[in-house]
Amino acid sequence: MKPEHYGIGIAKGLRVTIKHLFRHPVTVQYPEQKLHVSRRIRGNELVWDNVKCTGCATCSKACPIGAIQIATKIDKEKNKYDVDITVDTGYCIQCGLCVEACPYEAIYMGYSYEKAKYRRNEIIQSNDMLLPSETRIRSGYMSPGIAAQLPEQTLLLEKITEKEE
Amino acid sequence: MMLESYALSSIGSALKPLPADWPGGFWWHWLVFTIIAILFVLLMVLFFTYFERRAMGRLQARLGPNRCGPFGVIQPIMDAIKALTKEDIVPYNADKVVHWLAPAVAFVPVLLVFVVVPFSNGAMLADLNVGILFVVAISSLSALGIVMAGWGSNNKYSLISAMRAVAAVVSYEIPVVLSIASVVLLAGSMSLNDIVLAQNIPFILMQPLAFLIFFIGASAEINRSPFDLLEADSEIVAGFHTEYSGMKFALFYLVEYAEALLLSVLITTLFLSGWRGPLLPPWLWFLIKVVAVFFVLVWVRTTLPRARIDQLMALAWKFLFPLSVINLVITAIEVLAWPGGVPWPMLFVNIGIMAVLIVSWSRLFKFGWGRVKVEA
Amino acid sequence: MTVSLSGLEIGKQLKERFPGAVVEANDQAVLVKSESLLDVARYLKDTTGLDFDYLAFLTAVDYYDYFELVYRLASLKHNHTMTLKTRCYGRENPVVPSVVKLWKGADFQERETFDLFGIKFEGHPNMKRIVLWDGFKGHPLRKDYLSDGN
Amino acid sequence: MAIKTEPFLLNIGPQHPSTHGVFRMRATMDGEVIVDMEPVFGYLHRGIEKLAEERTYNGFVSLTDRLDYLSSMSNNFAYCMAVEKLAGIKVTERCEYIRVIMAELQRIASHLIAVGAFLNDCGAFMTPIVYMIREREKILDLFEMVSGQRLTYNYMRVGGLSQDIPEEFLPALDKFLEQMPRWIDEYDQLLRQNEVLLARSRGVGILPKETAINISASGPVLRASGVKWDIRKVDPYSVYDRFEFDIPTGACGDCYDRYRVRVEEMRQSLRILGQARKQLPGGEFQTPVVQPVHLPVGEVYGHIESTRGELGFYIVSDNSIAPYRCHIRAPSFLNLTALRDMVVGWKIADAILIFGSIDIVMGEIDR
Repeated sequence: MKPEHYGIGIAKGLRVTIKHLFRHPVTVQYPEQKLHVSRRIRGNELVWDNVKCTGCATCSKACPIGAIQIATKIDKEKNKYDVDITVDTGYCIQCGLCVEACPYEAIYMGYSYEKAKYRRNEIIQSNDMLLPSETRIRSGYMSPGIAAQLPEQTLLLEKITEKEE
Repeated sequence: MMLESYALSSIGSALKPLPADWPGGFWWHWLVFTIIAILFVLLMVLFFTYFERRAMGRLQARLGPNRCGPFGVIQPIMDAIKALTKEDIVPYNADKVVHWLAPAVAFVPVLLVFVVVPFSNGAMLADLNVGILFVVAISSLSALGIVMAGWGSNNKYSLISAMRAVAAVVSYEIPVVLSIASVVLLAGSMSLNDIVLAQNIPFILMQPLAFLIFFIGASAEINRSPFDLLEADSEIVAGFHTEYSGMKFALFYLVEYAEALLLSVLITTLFLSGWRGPLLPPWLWFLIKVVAVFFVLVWVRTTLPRARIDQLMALAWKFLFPLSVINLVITAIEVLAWPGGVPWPMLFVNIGIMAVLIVSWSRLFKFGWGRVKVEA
Repeated sequence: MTVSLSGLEIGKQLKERFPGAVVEANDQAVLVKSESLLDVARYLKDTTGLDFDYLAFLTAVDYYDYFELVYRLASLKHNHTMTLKTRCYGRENPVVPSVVKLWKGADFQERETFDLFGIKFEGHPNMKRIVLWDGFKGHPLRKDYLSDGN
Repeated sequence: MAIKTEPFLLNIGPQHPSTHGVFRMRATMDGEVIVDMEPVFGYLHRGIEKLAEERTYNGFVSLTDRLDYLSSMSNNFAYCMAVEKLAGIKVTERCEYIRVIMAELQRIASHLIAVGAFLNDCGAFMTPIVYMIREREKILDLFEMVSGQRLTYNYMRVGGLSQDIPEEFLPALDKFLEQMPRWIDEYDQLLRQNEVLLARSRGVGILPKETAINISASGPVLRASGVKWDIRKVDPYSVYDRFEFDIPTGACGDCYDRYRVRVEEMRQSLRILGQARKQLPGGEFQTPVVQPVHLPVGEVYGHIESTRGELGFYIVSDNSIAPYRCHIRAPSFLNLTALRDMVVGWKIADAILIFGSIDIVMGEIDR
C-alpha cells in the first residue's frame, strides 16, 4: 500500500482556499450596486392595460391560486362597459400563467422586484393601481417587444472570469 | 490597537528588564502591565473577530463585514453593543447559579495566562521561572467554565458539548505538554522570556514536529476548527453556548477568541522567536507574528471539515502522543549530543525525522471504523 | 428500455398459480383480490424470470365505491415493470395486507396512504400518521373530504 | 458495553442547523451513539396531490415547482412528460432538447447544493457551499434568462415550453460549459482527498446493495451502492438515447461514495449538455395543441431521473379538466426510508453526515 493520507489532501485544500484570497470577491453590495435582472423577469405586481382588456377573465381562470378577480358591469348612465379587476398580490405566486393566458396581451408581469409593502391592504390592488407607470415597468415575459427595450441581464458568468490557467 | 501599541513602545522600552529605580517599583510595574495585558487581550480580541470574519470572507470569495465604518472596522464594537443590549435569557429549569458563573469562570483563566507573556524583552507582568507550567496549568482551567455552561444550561446539546470538552482537554493536554517539554529542553528554561532569548534560530525549524503537535493539540484544546467539536454548529447546534444570549454569550465569544489569541501568542513565543526580529521594534514583530499565526488558524478553519469525537481522541492518543514522546526522547539525545553552540545538524535531522515519522505513522490511518453495535 | 410487461401474461401465470386470486387482467395492470395480495406479491418478487425486487411506488385512488391500491413493481435485474392493483371496500375501515416484509420501501408509503386515505395496512409495524399530526380529523385525499374534517 | 448507561431522547430538529428544512429526528442516544432513530416530518405538508385535483393540467405546473424546490425544472419535466404521455402529445425536437438542457443544468445546480451542504454538514465551515453556490448562481442566471425566475421556473408546459430560449442564452451556455469543468476540478482539489473528510465519510453510513434496492432507493443513493440504475439509461425518455454518457456508481455505498457519485454526475451532465448544445435543432418549441383541456380516460405513470432519483407522476384521468388523482413518487421520500438503518450505531456527528449525504428536500417529502 502506498503511504498516503499524510496530509497531502489537506495541503491541496489549503492551496485552493488561499488562491481565493487573491481573487476578486463575487459579492454584490446590493443597495448601492444593482445588477440588471432578466428581461423576462416575473417580478411582483402585475401590470394591467385597461385599453386592451376586455374583461374576459381568462387570466382569472388561468390563475392556479385564484388571486385575480374580474367583474364586468355595464354602466348605463355613462353608456359604458366597465372592467373591475382586483389582484391580491399577497397570494400571487408569480407563475405568469395569467400573462400567458391573456388573448389580448392586456396583462403583464412587473419588472421591478423591490415592492415590499408596510400594510396588508396595500397588497390588494385594483383597477387604476395596476396601470403601468414609471415605477410599474412592464416585464418582457411573453412579450418580446417589451423585452427588447429592457436593459440586458447582468450575468455572473461574465462577471467572474478570473482563473485563466 | 494604536493606544496599546503606543503604550507598549513607550513603556516597553522604558521597562527593560525591570528598572529597580522605578518610582513605586513593583507596584507601578504591576499596575501598568495589568492594564496592558487586559487592553491587549480585549483589543486584540476585537481585532481578531474583525480580522477572522474579513479573512474568512475573502478566502471564501466574499467580502466579509464592510458596512460599519471604513472597511467595516467598527463592526466588532457594534457587535459588542448589540450583545450588551440584548435580552439575557436563562432557560427554564436551568441551574441558575452555574449558568451565571460559567462565562466568568471560563474567561478569567484565559486572561490570567497573559501574565507571563513577554511583549518585548522582559516586558511582561511577571517573569515567572516556571512560566510555561503556569500557562499549561491555568489555561486548561477554562474548560471548567465550559463544563459548567454545558451542565447549567439544561440542554442536551450543551451537555454533549461539555462532555466533549472534558474529553478533548484532558487528552490533548498530554501531547501539548510533551511538545512544550522538548522546547523547554532546547531552551534550558521554563521562563517564556528565556525561551525567546534562546531562539537564535526559531524553534519552528529546530522542532518542527513539536510545533505541529503543539499546533494541532492546542487548536483541539481551544476548539478551533478542524476540532471545533464543542460548538459543532452542524451537529450540536452551538454546543455549550446554545442557551446563552446577550453579554454572557459575548463573554464566551470573548473566551473563544482570547484562547485563539493565547494560542497565537504561545506559538509566537515558543516557536517563532517571540518579539525578536530585525529592523522593526520588538512589540511590532510580536504583533505581526501573532496575527500571522492567527491567519493560519483562520485559513485552516476555512478549509478543513470537522473531525469526529472518537477520531479526535484517537488522534490524540494514537498519533500525537507517541510522536511527541519520540520527539521528546530524540530532542533529549540531541541536547546531550550537541551541548551549546549553533546545532545546525539538529535542524536537518529534526526535519527529516518529522517527515519519516509522519509518513510512517500515517500508514495506520484507517477508514470506516467507529460504528457501535447496538442490540435491538 | 424498460419493458412494461403486459398484465395479460402475468395474469395468466397468476391464474394458474393462485386460482381465484386474479379479478381482472388487462394490458396495463393485474387486479388481484386483497386477501391474496401478499401471496401474489411474494410470488412476483421471488419467482425467477419475474424478480420484481423493486417497488417503484405504492399509492391509492379513491373511486367512492372502493379504494384501488396501485403497486408499481420493477425488476432491476431484467429491467421490466408491471402494475399490480388491488381493491378494498368500505369507507369506515378499509384494510389491505401490508407488503413491508417484502419491500421495505413500502414502509413510509403505506403510512402515507394510511394518513391520506385512511386505508389500514395489516401487518405494518408502525401504522400511524406520517405527514399530518396525530389529532388530525379525516383523510384529506379522499374524494369526499371537506376541509372542516368531515 | 461495560458501563451501564441510560439512553436519553434527543430531538434533532425540526429547527436545527443541518436538517435541511423542517425535518426532525427523534433519536434515542446512548452518550454520543444513536441507538434508535425515528424520522418525523410533515411540517411542510401542503397537500399538493390534493391541489392537483383542483387545478387544470397546465395550472398545476406552477405547483410542481414547489415540490423539490432545488430542481424545479426536473419536476416540470416529469409532470409535463406524464401528461403528454396520457394525452398522446408528441413534442417537437427542439422542445425535447431544450428540456434536456434545462434538466441537466438543473441537475448540476442541485448537486452543487447537495455536495456543498454535505460538506458543510461535515464541518467545512461554509467554504465549499459558498463556492458551490457561486457556481449555482451562474446556472440560476441562465434559468432566469429563459424563464424569468430564479427558483420556481414554471418553464415547461404540457406540449412544449412557455417560451423559446432567448438569443443570448446559447452564448451564455457555451461560456458556462467552458468554465464549469475547471471549477469542478477545483472543488475536487479542495476536499476530495482531504484526510479529515475521508476519515469522516469513508465507510460511514453504508447502504448495502440489497437493502438499497429493497427500500426503493433511487438516484445517487442507489447508484452509490453499486447499482447501475439510471432511468436516463435503462428507460430512455425524451431524447436521452441520443447522448453518450456514463453512469457513475459507487463501490460500497458509504457517504463518500454518494458524494463522489454526485460530483461525477455533474461531469456527466456537462457531457450531455455539450452534446445537446451541438445537436440542438431549430424549429418550433411548442406543439400546436397548446392547452389540452380534456384528457382521455386512463392512467399513466411517467418517470424521469430527477436530481434526487426517480421522480414519477402517476396520473389518473377521468376526462375532466383536472387530474382525477395525481400521485407523486418523490425520490427523497423513499430514500429517507433508509435513514434509520444507516444511522443506528453511529454517532450524532455521523448521523448528520449520513442525513446530509442522502440529500433530501423537504418540499418533496412532505408534498
